[in-house]
Amino acid sequence: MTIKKVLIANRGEIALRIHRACHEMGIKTVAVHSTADTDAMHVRLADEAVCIGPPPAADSYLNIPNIISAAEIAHADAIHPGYGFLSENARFAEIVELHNIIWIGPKPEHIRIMGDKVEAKRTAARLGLPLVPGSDGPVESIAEAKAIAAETGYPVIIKAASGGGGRGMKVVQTEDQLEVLMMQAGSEAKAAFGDATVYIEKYLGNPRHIEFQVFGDGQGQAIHLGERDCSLQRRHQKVLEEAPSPVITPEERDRMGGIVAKAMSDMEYRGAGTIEFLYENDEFYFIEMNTRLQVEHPVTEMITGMDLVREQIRIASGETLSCRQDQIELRGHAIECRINAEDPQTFAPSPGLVKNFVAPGGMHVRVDSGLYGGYRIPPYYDSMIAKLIVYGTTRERCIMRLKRALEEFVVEGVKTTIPLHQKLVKDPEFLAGDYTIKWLENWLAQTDEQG
Amino acid sequence: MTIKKVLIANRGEIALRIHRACHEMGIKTVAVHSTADTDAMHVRLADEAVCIGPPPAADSYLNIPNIISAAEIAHADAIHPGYGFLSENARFAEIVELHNIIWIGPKPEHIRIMGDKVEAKRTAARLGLPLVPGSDGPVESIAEAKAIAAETGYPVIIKAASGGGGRGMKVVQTEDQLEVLMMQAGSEAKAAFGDATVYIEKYLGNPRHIEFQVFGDGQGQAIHLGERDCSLQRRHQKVLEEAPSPVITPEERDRMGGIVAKAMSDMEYRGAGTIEFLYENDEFYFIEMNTRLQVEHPVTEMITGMDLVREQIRIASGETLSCRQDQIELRGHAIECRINAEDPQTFAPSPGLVKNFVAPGGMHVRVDSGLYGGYRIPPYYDSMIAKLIVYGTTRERCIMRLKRALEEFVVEGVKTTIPLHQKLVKDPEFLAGDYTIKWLENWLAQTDEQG
Amino acid sequence: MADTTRGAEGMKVDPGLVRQLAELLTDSDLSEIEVQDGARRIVVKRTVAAPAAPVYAPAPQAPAHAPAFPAPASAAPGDVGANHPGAVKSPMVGTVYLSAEPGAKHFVGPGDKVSQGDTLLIIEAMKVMNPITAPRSGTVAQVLVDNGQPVEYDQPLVIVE
Amino acid sequence: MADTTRGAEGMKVDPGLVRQLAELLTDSDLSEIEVQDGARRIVVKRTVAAPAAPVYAPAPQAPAHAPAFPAPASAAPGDVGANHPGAVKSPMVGTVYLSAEPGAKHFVGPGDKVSQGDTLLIIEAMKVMNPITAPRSGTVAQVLVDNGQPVEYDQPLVIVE
Repeated sequence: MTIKKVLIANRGEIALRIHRACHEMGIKTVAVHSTADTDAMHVRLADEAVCIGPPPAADSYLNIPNIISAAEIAHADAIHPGYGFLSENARFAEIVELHNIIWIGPKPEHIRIMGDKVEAKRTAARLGLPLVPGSDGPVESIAEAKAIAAETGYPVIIKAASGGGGRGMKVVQTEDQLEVLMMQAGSEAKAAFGDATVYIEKYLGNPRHIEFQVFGDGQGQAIHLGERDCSLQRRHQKVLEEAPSPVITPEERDRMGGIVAKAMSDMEYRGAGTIEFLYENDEFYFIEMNTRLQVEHPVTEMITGMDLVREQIRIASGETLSCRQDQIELRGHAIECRINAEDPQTFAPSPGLVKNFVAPGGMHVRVDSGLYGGYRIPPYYDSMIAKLIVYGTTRERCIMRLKRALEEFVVEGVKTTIPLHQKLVKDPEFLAGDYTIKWLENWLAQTDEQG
Repeated sequence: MTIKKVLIANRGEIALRIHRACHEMGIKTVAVHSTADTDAMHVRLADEAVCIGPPPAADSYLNIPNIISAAEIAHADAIHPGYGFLSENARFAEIVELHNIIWIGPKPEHIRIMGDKVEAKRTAARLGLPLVPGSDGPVESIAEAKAIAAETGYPVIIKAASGGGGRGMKVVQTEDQLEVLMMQAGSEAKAAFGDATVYIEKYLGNPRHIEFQVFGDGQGQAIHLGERDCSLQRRHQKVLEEAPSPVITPEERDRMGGIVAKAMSDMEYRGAGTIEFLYENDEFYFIEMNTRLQVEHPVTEMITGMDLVREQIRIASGETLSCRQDQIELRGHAIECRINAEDPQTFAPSPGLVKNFVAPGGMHVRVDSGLYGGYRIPPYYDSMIAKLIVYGTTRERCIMRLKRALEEFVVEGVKTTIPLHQKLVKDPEFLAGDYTIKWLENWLAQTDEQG
Repeated sequence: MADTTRGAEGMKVDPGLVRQLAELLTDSDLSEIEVQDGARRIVVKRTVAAPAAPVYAPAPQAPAHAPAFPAPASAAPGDVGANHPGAVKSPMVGTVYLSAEPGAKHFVGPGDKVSQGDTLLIIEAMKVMNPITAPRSGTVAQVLVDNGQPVEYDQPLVIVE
Repeated sequence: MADTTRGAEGMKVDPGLVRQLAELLTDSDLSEIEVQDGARRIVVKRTVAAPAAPVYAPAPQAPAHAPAFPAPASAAPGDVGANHPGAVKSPMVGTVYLSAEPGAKHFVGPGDKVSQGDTLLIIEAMKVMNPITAPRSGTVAQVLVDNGQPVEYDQPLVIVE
């Protein structure tokens, strides 16, 4: 079924990204927006615009009845949810489909499965994805704990079954610590959650975050587009992403990529998805699957040449994947910097009037942003205001280009994290690709002390 | 010899283009500028800036002593001339080299040869490039004229040897017109230039402008990077360029590319050059060679992935070409739109204050421009203010992307040719790739009548 | 502030008043205020800078917004009624019905007196009929929407004065 | 503050009031304030730079311009002297010599009387020594450049008053 008009159920740069893909396919766009986003660039560029609520997202971008009504009165035949907001809301996906509107996303049941941590792990295991090894359930005795720990290898971590927030968690380095720490964990768990039950997992002390981009046609054909390294995070928020990862060899990529593609094929997954792993000592450990487009999808676009939003729309309209696995060739290197309207030291949000906006240009420099001089960044939403994506034939050349692009980038009127990125891309460990998910926070702490 | 600091002897987008390549190579930049360009983006971004004269180009951008002095006091070890201004001034190239500064350009003698029309054709012929066939000199008798015309085939054109500006020029369609028209041409030439001498050439009624990008290392290694189709011209100014040409087959490209690369190899040409041809009925006819970077070089960069300015600097510093001919793979399609600060109907220049500048972004969209909101376009120089370069995997997808990029492009405060491009990319003949060097002016005349 | 008589001692200007005017100027987004009282006169001006207010405007050839709603111009949001203090605005996206069923009498029309809570019209959203009621008692000055017309959030529907 | 009578002796203006208005102008982001009291009138104006003047500013982290010229700040173009009516500016790019040969007496120094056509200094460009001469007769108020210093086009060299 041909899609002629897409309602974009999102805002900011991703709404603009989707609008662009639609127009490049000759598809009309309907922007839905809160009263705070009337002046947003994608609202101005869309063929139609419908105001769906007041500034709070709960009343606008999460307001399912208003979004569905907007699609109906605008006669949109498909809805693209972007990322965040309703993109991983299985119920919304179902409602969209119930209204005979094409859902540009995975099958609702897959969204639901992957949104449930326990169910997701169970499914991943069934599909052959490597999990963090451990007890797979409550551990009753010290003897059992020792047996499990011996099998997974030390260090291990003891976690409260009812737990969260680090309470009841103990890292065990050697077998002789196990008994004491397990008893402590049990007591803490009892005190904190009223339940002494604990389980054991292999402890990953300093892993990287590696994720694979996958696509399925919903009927058993599936491909992977290589990995992204998203280890550079602050408070679980990705800051800078790159593809390929500096530490994954072509053989590892092919092997793991083959496993995830087969899993998606077996699952009959539809559309774009991301399978996230922790990676330590050359091993992958599944953490979760995101059943949507990711913020960092452009780095994959840069090294594959494939337009992922176009591919999503293609698949949603019932077409096949645009290429087979053996037609995908990864070329060069790409890095994305997320530019936030935040104080680069304190990370305090800095909404307000953008007095001047000069985006870097030139060869292999891409900016995805809805900003323009005179735009007022509303205080109600995410602080990410731009993505700077740079490509180079090698990682080194990519970084050199990124440096010069960051030198050119001007956002006047609000504070941004551009200075953070300018500093980051000069760090010797970053240059060497030598970082894990803990690296950035340590680096920030050190930089703070020095600064 | 390693280049550490480059003086950029130019202004506008190309100065910024060179600055970017330098910084991506870790090379410092020195901007030289007139008093009218103090606020230019490349002047602000360069590591150093030297004012070299008042607004008129003759006193600043063409002021050789001041440019050389600036290089000396700033200790620049190389000069990049960009295009226009001094880029094809052999004397300047010599002066630069005499001052022990690296000239990022071809050998001065090659600039000189190719700058002299007669010498250029003689050299091209010697190097095996196809010329427009004809009398190769004065035609004395009707009999001789008939013999030549019979050999080249009709139509032919009779031109005054001392002529110019169309006077004394006669197009001859068939042999029976030849005698009368040759006598007319002779009389007109005599009356206009005091010299009745005429010569005969094959007449190309409706050719395309096809040019090949070449690179040589100055020592006999040379490559070509395919062709660009620059047929869309207004008053001999290119308006929109694409690569590859919609009408050149891979076989033709390989054959002609091989000929030009061999010519450059035989000549021991150094650096970047462009060999321009007229193309009609599947035949190429050499017109001239530009011994410099071209405005439209980015379309070649997009389909080859090669950074041409980087390659120029590399070669100037004495390195070899970065790849062999068999490593060059042309992929996809690229189009460049030249955006001028001109009335899109009358083409009257429109300098002045840029109140707002919103460049299009997103996947495979490149903007080379020194504009920013608040910049004042000076009235003294060329009206080109931006180049929009778009890449797509196919020509059709490239054009779709170009359309959406043109929709997004905002330049407030001055008139620009963006509306012209927006109209052009919707024209069925353009979409079919069905145009020649005469097409755009006819199209503009028709559009004017309709409009 | 010093409000003194004109006399030999100099100009009598009340800087407090000037400041008050200046604040008013800025708040109200004006560019000039001039006040005069007899021979006394105060003028405050402000250059409304382009980037201070959003100056963005799409290129003239950018695709014109095809209106999502083929509605009379008078009902376009931001148009007449949007800032009217008596405007009742749409709390949702949907389709307007002015009467309880096709062909029936409209709930209200211009000139009608309404009491707080009276139904003014219905908005259908996702097959649900949502009555939109008068937020206060008064007189219907204008109905800004047509029967069957789609409306967006915050769009003025009826003016009750 | 000076609180004098109006009379034959001159204008009576209260500079304190002007200052107050000027501060108010800046604080309140205005461009003009005019106050009048009878025949007395004060107008304070400010050019609001934003879009009229280039508002571009590189990001704070953009590379600071390493000055091309390791010269005393006073000699930087656009600095002191640039707008001085008596400034003699460099007609070329080159290196300044203040005396005819190393160690010799400077052509001119502050306080010297010069006649039109007298050599003020020499600029070397491309091995050629170019004498820069006084455009008019007068007194040298200041020499803005040092011996051996590189200069760019239009850079003020000497002030002749």
